[in-house]
Amino acid sequence: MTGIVKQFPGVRALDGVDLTVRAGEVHCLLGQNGAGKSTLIKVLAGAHQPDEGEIRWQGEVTTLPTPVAALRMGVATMYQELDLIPGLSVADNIFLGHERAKYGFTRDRQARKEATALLKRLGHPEIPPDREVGDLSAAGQQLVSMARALAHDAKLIVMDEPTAALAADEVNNLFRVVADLTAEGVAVVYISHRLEEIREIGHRVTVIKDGKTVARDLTADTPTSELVALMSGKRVETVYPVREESTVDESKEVLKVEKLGRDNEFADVNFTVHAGEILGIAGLVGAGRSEILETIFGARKADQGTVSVNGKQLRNGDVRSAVDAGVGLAPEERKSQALLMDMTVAQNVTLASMRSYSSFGFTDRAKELKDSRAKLEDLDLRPSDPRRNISTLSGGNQQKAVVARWLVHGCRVLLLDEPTRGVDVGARAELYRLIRELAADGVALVLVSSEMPEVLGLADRVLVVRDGRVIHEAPADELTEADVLDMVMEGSAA
Amino acid sequence: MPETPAPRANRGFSIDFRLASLFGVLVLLVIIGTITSDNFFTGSNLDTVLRLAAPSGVVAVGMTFVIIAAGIDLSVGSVIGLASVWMTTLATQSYGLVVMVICGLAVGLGAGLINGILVAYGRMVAFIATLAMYISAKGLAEFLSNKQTQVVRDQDFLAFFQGSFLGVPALVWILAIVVAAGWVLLNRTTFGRRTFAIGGNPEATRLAGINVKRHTAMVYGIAGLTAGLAAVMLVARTTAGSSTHGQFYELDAIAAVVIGGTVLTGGRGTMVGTLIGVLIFTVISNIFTQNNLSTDIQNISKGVIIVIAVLLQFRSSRARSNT
Amino acid sequence: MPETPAPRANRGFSIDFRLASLFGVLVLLVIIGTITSDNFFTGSNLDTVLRLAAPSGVVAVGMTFVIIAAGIDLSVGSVIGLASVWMTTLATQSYGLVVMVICGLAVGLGAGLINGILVAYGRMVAFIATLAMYISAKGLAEFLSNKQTQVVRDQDFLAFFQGSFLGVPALVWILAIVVAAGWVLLNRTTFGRRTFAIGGNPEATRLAGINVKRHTAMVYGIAGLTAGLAAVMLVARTTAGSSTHGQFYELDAIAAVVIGGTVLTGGRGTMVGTLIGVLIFTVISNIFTQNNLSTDIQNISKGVIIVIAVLLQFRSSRARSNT
Amino acid sequence: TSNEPPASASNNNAGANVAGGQGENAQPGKMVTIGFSAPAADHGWIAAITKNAKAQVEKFKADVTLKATEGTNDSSQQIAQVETLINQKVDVLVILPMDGKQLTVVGQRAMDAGIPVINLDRIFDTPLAYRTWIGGDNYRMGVNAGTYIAAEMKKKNIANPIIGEVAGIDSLPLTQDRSRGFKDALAKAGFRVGPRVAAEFTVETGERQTANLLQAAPKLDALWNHDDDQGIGVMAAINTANRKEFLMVGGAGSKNMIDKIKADTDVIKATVLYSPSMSSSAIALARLLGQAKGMGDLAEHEIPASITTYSAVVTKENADQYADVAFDS
Ligand SMILES: Nc1ncnc2c1ncn2[C@@H]1O[C@H](COP(=O)(O)OP(=O)(O)OP(=O)(O)O)[C@@H](O)[C@H]1O
Ligand SMILES: Nc1ncnc2c1ncn2[C@@H]1O[C@H](COP(=O)(O)OP(=O)(O)OP(=O)(O)O)[C@@H](O)[C@H]1O
Ligand SMILES: [Mg+2]
Ligand SMILES: [Mg+2]
Repeated sequence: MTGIVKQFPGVRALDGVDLTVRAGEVHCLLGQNGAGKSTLIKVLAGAHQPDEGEIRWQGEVTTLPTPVAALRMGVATMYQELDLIPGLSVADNIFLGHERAKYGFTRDRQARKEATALLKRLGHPEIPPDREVGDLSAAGQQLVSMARALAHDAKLIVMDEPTAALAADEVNNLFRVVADLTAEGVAVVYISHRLEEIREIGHRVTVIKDGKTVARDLTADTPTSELVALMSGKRVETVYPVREESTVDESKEVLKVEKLGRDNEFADVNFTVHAGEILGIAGLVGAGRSEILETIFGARKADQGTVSVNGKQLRNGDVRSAVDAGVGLAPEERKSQALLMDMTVAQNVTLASMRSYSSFGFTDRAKELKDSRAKLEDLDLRPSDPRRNISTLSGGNQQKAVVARWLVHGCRVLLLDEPTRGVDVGARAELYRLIRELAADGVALVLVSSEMPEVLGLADRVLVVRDGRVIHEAPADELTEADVLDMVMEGSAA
Repeated sequence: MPETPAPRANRGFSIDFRLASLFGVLVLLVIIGTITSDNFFTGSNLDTVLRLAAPSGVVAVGMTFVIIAAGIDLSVGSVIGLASVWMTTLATQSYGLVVMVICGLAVGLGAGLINGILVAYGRMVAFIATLAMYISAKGLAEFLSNKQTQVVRDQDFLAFFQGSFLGVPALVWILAIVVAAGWVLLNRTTFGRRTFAIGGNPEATRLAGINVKRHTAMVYGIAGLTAGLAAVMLVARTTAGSSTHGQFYELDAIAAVVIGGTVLTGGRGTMVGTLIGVLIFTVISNIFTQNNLSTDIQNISKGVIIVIAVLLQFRSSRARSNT
Repeated sequence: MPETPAPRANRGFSIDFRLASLFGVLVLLVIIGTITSDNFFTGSNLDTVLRLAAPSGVVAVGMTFVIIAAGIDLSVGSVIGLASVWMTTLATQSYGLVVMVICGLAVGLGAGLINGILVAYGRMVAFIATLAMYISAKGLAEFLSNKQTQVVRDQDFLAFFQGSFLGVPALVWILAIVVAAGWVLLNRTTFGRRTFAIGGNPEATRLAGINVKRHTAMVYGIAGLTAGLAAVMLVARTTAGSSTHGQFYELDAIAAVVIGGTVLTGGRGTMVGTLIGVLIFTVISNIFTQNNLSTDIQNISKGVIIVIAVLLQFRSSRARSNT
Repeated sequence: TSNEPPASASNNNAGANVAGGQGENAQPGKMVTIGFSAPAADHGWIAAITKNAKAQVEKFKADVTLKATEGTNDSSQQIAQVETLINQKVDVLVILPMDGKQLTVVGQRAMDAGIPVINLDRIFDTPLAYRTWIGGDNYRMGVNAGTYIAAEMKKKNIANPIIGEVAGIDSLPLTQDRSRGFKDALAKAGFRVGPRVAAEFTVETGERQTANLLQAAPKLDALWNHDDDQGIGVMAAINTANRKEFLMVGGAGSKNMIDKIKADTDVIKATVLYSPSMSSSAIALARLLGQAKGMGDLAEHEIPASITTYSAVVTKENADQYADVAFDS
């Protein structure tokens, strides 16, 4: 691909990008949030039509007017936004568009068999092929997406942040499959914000910034600092946070969770969080961490136990009571659980605190704009114009806006569920700094993340969760990544 | 909630449970009918109920496809009127049975495809595009018929469609065949699978290499075709074509489909539920008449029954998504 | 690219562009009316158009809220009938003007709240819940009125609502006030913001600590209230209450709202667009009347005009999402 | 008024019957613009009303022009249409209101503006709102149907007959009046109305409701159907159910039904007229009003204030006599 330009109204998403991929290699595409990676691969998949530029396939110039054209040519794509149909079964999703059928009649048994084979190849023979995809966890869905790409017998597979929703062991499975594919001569375009993954499987790296290629044909062992500098134009020393002085105020117990449980999800969860403390919750995908957070927040009704904030018990299953008590939640699924895509950034930011922006029911729009602009500048959200539509922001910036919502509200407890999912290195570092600052301001934080170094580097204390039970609790500096991994996998609590 | 732990078995159970409770409502109505009126549970009354249900049922089958594909078709009622008028003009009738039927089906299909093209290629909101078709088709039907009822002179036509095979009226056979064909098309073919996919997530379906626009146009074509067939059936039942045929069929069909468990936002639905939904509405009307209730009382109770039926039905699925 | 241009301005521009082109359609219609008929652009005819638009316009304001909150209300038409009947019973009329108006508004509000409660707390699909209300309210209206037209004897009532202030008919004042109030409520208050939020993403709104259920119930209450007010206006206009009042007002209102640019899936919409939508439909009818067109031709052309208006309007926004 | 059957019935408005105009009145006079407003012609009878009016204007084209607004079942819309006609300053208005009570106010407004109003059929609330009313008598239509049926039952010596009724749109006052007349007439004979359903003046609802009614009543002695338009559906349902044991009476008097009555092969034995020819008469009256003429045969100088057409009972015996007023449903 050479000189690709793609314009959206008001945005020049691609501004002359070049990308060359050779057979049998894993080509990594790096760039900040909003650099244009997803747009580029959508052009490659026939989903977007480029305004300028040329695509060559095996030496010949081609055009890709539709997704079918790309699929026929041999390009299969795993999109970043999950591109599955929640109401259809796993097998139906895998073979959508090239159904196993005879004379138009579907051959479901054959489809199920082949689906099982594909899932087995991905190390997940236990996922039933006739289960509805909407019932699977995000990780399960990611696997289906992957199986679908494999089902196409493609010569080039594009993976847009495939590991964003995966835990460590799943990532290893994926890498094994990628290695198999490249060994067969299939080329892979790989997009991820986790640089260590690129080191592990990447062969060559292309870096794009602001819709332009800024570096190509780098080797996978290019030093992190150099990559980050290329991506962001500035230096970031380390990707993950390093431990800092604790800001815990032991005297102030802010959040207290007692004997909390929900049937079939988790049971007997007890912990307290002090002012200025960051409590990390580690565990595998599916361990029930999101459920715990959502139950504390009142978004789910607890079957047992209580939650209190500053000694006052929250009403069970009532988000309002939690919000009033100063609890905020940045949920796991930004798009479906937190963002109002049709609204401006300011409107998203003030959603939870409309009462303080209204007099007699009328919104004070000037104050709304002023306050959200101030917060956005605090958080270094870019672009910081609060009147922009939030759908035009990159993922990392959207995440900041969600955090800003609770800061504007003045929350004392902030629950963060996978706050850095899909967020680029530069923005991550800023989020880490932000989380620290919040703690320093006396906010009690609970942090759920699938990335161990993140939990260990940020949290003061860590809970390890497995199968809905807390199996271990310890100060973060007494734990190593290996310990925690052992615990979550084997359940051999120390 | 993003990741509710509801294993497939459980969800399958919940769909079956809904269908079963819907079926329960139908059985309950039949029991009420039998108790309140001696003439309810007789062969000829059941014949009548089924014959009345037949055209609505056929329309509801087409509507099921449209709604599963996350669309809506408000035009079916007046397309029925248009097709019935077109197929019974003196000119058409002069060619006899076969041409009449083909004409009815073709008019329905044509109107449906126009809807589909406006929605899929013209990117019009389905509600508005089919509302426009509703108004225009009604006008055209009145224009063609000169606002008169056109009586069918072709005796073959009447003999064929008013007759019975094996003791079952022709109209009921047609209903049975259409529902069966609709079920197979929806659940056992690539076409049906893609219809679900489009309703569930059109963008993802497009990215999977499916021609979403063409498929959408075809789905509306199917709805139009069933409207055309319903017109043929109504002409047979009433021995006449008229621009007033099919009034309110769109609302009845949509209500039956939705009561039957198909979701208006698309991506999910069952053909069996639609059939039960249609039968429930027909049986309710029949019971009212059997008991000589006045229209006002009929209407009040009908609304209340719908609410109760739906609330009963959702009781099960509610527990599931309870937060 | 991330920093540079401002898509917000762009989006604003595109909404404005749609409104402008919609307004263009209205102006075009007015020009056509003026050319084809000498009596079109006269004060008394414009009065007639506006007075006719007034009740539909009021209903459409309530419908705008419901649709922005991703709901639908099919019941408004028959709620109008019910409210008109209730407020004109002899018993109610004996208490005079104020009680009559309060009664009409209260019936509308009550019916709307029942809709809202069924949808929000009973978790019924809005389409079905309001369809049930549609049927029941119609039955109740017929029952209360004994299917008779109830003439208004209260002269104060007629004098007030048929009168004019500053040369503008009372009904037009009411329309203007309701549209203005609706605009403020939608765009300048917390209530409006929350309505948009619920329509855009109910789950996210719930997780922001907003009582989505109560708010939804209130939105349907507003729609019911506007239906009640429209009933008062229709009673003033026709000097009578009747169960046939308000027929098809739900379809007209939905069509006007959607033509006006409010999205049926919720989260997006404008009050000004709704007003223009209502005016477009009223002006079309008036032009037809002025030119003595027969109903069949009227209907055929109305459908075609809707299609053209929508296609014109979307031409701009299409380029935007074109991929 | 008199009807002038064959000659005018053969013009391009086949089936429409027009009034003659006699003596001096037949001569063209001063130009008159007549405004005409009726409900939506979604039904044979009302379509015939509009058609007859147009046919009548055709007959008087030398001195009459018509501004016909056709079309709506929404009273407030019809009010607006009449207002439009008033604004257009027509000479005379002919109004068939969707609902007389609701259109009264605008009728009165027209009269106040100096435009004489011919109120066609559904009557306004006050005589102040019209110059002349001409219309049928729904109550008497029911009475005549009931009386005919009662007589037939007596003739057949049926002591406790089961008498069914297929009404039209139940929420319209005219349906109420018809049903009331029917009930009263039967009561006078000591009978009562048995199973009753209401259709919606359409063929399809006629068929549907009758099919249900026939199941609810395994045996019937008589059946009155309010409206011959829906009658096609009613007959279809009866034939499908293969029922012959009762006699049926229709309403309004469509050509179709009168032919069937004459042929005497179906259950229908009679129909009570409610003829749309009244609209031809209304146009004729409007013209005379506009030209300030009286009615030729009457001694009055003025057009009378009220004319009620008669709901004759058409049977096999007198069917030929009424063939010309029959309308195409
Ligand atoms: N359909 C669209 N309409 C308008 N703008 C768009 C559209 N899709 C993408 N953009 C804009 O194009 C730019 C590039 O987006 P893209 O999704 O390609 O970034 P990315 O590199 O994949 O970021 P991330 O790492 O967050 O996934 C962004 O500014 C984005 O807002
Ligand atoms: N790989 C999988 N395959 C099938 N089902 C799964 C899988 N992972 C999780 N689930 C189901 O999802 C449920 C909830 O898991 P969920 O992902 O919410 O937990 P979590 O600990 O919050 O994970 P995350 O790390 O994504 O936040 C589990 O109880 C399990 O039934
Ligand atoms: Mg991306
Ligand atoms: Mg989770």
